[in-house]
Amino acid sequence: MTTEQAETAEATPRYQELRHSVRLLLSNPVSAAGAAGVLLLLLTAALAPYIAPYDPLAINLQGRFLDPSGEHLFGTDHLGRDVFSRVVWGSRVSLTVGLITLIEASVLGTIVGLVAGYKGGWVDSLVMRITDVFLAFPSIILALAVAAALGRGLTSVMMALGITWWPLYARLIRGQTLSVREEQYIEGARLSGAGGIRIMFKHILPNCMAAIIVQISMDVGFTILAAASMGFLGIGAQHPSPEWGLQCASGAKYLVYQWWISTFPGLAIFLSVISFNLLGDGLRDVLDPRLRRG
Amino acid sequence: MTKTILEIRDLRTYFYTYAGVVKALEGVNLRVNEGDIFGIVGETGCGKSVTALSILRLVPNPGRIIGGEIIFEGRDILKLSEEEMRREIRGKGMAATFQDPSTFLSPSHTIGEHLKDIIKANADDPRGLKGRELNERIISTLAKVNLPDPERVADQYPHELSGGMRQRSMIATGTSGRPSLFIADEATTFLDVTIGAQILRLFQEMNRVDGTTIILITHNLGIISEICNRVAVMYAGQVAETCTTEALFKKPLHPYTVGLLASIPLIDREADELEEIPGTIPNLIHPPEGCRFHPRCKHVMEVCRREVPTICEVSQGHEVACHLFNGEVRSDG
Amino acid sequence: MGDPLISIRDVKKYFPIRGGLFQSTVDNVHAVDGVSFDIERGETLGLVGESGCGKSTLSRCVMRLVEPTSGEITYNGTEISEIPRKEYWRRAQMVFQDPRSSLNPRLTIGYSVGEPLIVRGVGAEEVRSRVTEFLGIVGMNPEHFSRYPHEFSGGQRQRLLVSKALITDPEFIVLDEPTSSLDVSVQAKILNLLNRLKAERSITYLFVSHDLSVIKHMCDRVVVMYVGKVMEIAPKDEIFGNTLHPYTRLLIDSIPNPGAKEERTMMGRESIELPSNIDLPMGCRFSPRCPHASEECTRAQPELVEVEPGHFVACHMYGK
Amino acid sequence: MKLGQYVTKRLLQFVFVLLGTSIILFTVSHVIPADPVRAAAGPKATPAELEAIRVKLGFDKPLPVQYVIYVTNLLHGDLGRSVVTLRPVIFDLAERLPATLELSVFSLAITVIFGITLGIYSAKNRNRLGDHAIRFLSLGGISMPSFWLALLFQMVFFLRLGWLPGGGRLSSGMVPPAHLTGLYVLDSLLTGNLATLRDALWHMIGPAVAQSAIGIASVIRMMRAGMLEEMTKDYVTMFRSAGVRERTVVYKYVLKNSLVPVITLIGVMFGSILGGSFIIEQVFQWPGVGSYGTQALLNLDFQPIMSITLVMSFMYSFSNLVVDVVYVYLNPKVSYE
Repeated sequence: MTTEQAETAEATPRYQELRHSVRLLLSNPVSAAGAAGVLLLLLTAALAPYIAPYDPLAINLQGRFLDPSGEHLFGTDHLGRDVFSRVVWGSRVSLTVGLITLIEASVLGTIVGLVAGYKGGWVDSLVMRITDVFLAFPSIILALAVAAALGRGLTSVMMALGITWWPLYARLIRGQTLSVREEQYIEGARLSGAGGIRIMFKHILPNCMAAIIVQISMDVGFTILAAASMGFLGIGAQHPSPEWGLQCASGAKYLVYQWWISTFPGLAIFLSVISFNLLGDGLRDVLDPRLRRG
Repeated sequence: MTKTILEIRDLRTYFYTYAGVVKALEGVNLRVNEGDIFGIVGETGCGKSVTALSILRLVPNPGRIIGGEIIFEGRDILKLSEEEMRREIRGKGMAATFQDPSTFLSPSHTIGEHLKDIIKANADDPRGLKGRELNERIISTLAKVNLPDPERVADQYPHELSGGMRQRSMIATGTSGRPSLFIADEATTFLDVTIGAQILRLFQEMNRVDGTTIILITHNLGIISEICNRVAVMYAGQVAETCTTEALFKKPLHPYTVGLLASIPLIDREADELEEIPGTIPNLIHPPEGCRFHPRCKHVMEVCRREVPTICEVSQGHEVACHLFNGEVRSDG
Repeated sequence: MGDPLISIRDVKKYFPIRGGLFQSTVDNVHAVDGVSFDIERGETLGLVGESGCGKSTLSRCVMRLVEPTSGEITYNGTEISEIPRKEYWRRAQMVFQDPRSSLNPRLTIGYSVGEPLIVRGVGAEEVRSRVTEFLGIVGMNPEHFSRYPHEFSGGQRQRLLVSKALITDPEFIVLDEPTSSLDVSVQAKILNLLNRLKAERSITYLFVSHDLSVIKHMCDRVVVMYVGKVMEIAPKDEIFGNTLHPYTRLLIDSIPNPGAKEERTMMGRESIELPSNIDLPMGCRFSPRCPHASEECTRAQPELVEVEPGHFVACHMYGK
Repeated sequence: MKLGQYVTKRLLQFVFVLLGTSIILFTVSHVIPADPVRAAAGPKATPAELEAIRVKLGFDKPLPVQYVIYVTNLLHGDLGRSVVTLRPVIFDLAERLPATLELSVFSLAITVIFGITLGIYSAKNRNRLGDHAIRFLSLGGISMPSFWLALLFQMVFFLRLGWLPGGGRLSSGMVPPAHLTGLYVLDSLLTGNLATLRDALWHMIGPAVAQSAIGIASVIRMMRAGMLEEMTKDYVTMFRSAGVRERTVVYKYVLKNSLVPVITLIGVMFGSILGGSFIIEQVFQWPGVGSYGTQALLNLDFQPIMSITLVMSFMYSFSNLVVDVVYVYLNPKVSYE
């Protein structure tokens, strides 16, 4: 009775599948470029003290408004600070804000979405109505109001963005949970005698991970943009932080003659975000082609 | 001598996937006579649906027809341009209906809109056909597939119809151009037996009344026995056996056909245990050398592992691709 | 025959349809509408019908996956809602229709098959040895323990699911269309396996299917359902040899089959649909499609009556 | 459920959302700040002013009572007073709302028109040069910080090239058209003042493009992906097998089916346009609600911030209401749930 043993055509253990995904991701030059950009950003942030030639906060009033040159790659700003060093150090700020915000939002959103989707009924309705209310604010505006209430500074920005972002994750995970819940193996798990917690975390959550990873990778870019916008509006990072949005704002006054002060930090934001977006697109195609989004 | 409407010679269709080249069809030969209800039967992955799409030249990406001939009404359609194919062959010459009508109809258009464009595409004078006349054509097309209340169906969206009515509507989209060849790919698989039986009767009626030749693709041997007069059994991208339906059930030759017939529970047969065919269908990226069935065959010989069997006509109209019958021409008995 | 293993009495399951501004119940889907029959110890009982007849809902009621609206189901004489779920699911198990969606793609075979033991606190070592033992019983290799479902074909997955259902040594298994998504040659292997297991382990089966040929091959007795109601119950030979109910007749005649080329009187040309479970016909549910329908059939629902020993039918043409 | 019934239900939901919004904003303004009185009164308030605010907003009372006072004030149009302009917020908003409305509706129109047409073009010409260019630009569009794009615009088209004005709604010296709606384009059209119309439109180009870049890019991406996905659907095979022209299949069937999900995105895009107005209006000196908000943020002028948030969420919810109704109207498959 072992007639079917010989026929496992594609006997690939789990890690091989992962390796396959990674290879597939990197085989697309566009996603590979995104991955490289993200890696570069991570390295820059990690090695900032070694890369930056100057102290990003050191004021030198004699050396104000210097043109980009070999000595000052991106020139100096209105206080004589080296723009290149500030851009390098700024990567730490942006990455921190982006990642912390998304960890807050995805952990909270996942738990809420999982429970709402699995329990259904009034729990689900209540959660959905609450997310409706949060999503009734145009993007970023609620974050601005919350940050204003919390007071200026990066901590408020991270709190404010987390508060406005979790409903998106709650909805995503709820949707995933609803579809996974319909799978026969959930009924099978109930018949095994598995309880709600086991079903949610052992059976459903692993099947949502692909969606969560894709969403996070696509959202890092957005959170970096949002945090920079808040910095630009003066509600986020405060002087003399090398935060990119703040740098753009302080350079805006000198746009006519000292274009470099706000152009380079802006470019840094742009390149970081585009890298995350490319990586996110690639991950989505590899991990879950059904998750198409705007 | 009956006239041949469709002849397929050495058809090869490959799919160029990431994992490798799937040789979905590897040398398919078929001949369908005018007025036949011709069955193609086989299990998952045997290539029966790819055959249907190849005949229509609608093999989806990453698939391609890479060789062979498909001679339809005397012309090799693989040599036609896409425009000729659309204007002269599809719709008017041949048309099809598919397995799952809920995806083969556009969700946000009514059945009437579907038919309007199809009828116009196949009309000799599309501009002259409008208003009342077009409307009448739509209704009569729907009435022909025995849909009750065709006026109402024309105004309904696919999701508002039941499975049986959707399948009938889709058959209507195929028949509206009055094709001489109609391909039905698993048209009753998603339907309940009693509803499916009605659809089969509709095919018989199309065949009898309009003289439409029908190619019926199915995995269900019962359906073949019910309405087909000739049948081809496919296995792993090749035709194993072609014969009349009667011969298929009374005197199957190919070991795969024999095994398949013995493995199904039939309503008028008592059996304590069903026959099993050992092993499973092969991977078509690396198909077995020689005869593709040899790893599972009870009668496997040395030659089967090496050489692809040629087709031999064992008796009048009964062809089999198996080394057991190679060179041997049997008289009846 | 002794006491039945499971006895189903007047079970109803309605699903509310909500609508309107405040999501109030506007109507009900009468999925199962007053069904009674027994499942005898050691038999294979076939439950046959077309989509919407309620066979799946009913089998889920028996498995306590769905709570019936009313009626009672007893197991060994005890009302099943009084048996603790874990205990009940140790004795009664189920194999589902679609083996592709019945195994969690993210979990190993070892976990999926062994889960009934794991949730009952069995130690890892014992789980492992039991799972490998049962993998062997269904013809799979012990090495498959740490593999993932995507590495297996449909037929193999169904074997794995059978081994999962067996692992707590149940005496009763519901088989819900266990082969209808498999190829015919694979179906033969699974059906043979199920029959062998039944003989070896004296299990009682409730075999749910829409395919009468499979039912005939597998079952001792057959229950025919139509739109939430039982139409006919009889031993297999009676159902096929002495068909009484016109619906059963239609069902048998609809099977595409080499032996039945002649015209069938039962079927009209026009597309006829199954009635919905929402707006039900007044009298016999089959009366709109029935060629023998009389005025009485459109008025009153026929009772299920025993016309011959063990042969029950719900039709006005019989009984009294 | 009938469409009318759906609309009623959706309106009820709208009211519910507004209620929820007020609760969130109440929390933000009354619960989150360390010293809500100080927050409401502004950093430079005198002890007397602080006391007046405390009494007026009932800060000495329990939270539910405070909420009732808060809602009552809202319903009376009392949005507090700006500590910068020293005027009631409602007056400031009334003055500035038309400018924002005009710009954001214009931006939305650009988003829809360019997003959809370029998306279709891109999908139809898949993997050709035009498609690659559009994909590259749309990827840039969603990755570009809007303030940076606005600054680049200013630098290139105003400072260097002088093609576009530096900011404002009209050139200096140009007299605004007679106040009918407050929307300059509409007013100048109604009064037949073509020179003003041209000037007003000319001033809108810069901010509108900067403001709609993300939206256009998102719509392109979704439209393209949607079209390409629809093209692989089974019904396309069915139409081809019946001999229907490719053009008819694509522009009639594929297009309609792929437009359906884009409609929901348009609502979201209106939200992102409104959110972007803070930055864009600031950079282009557009005298609207957004630049008012930016000023308020800089001065932590709390009452205007809260009011703007409220007004914008109202506009956004309302636009989503419209979008949902259109969606249901266009998509027969929705069961109005």
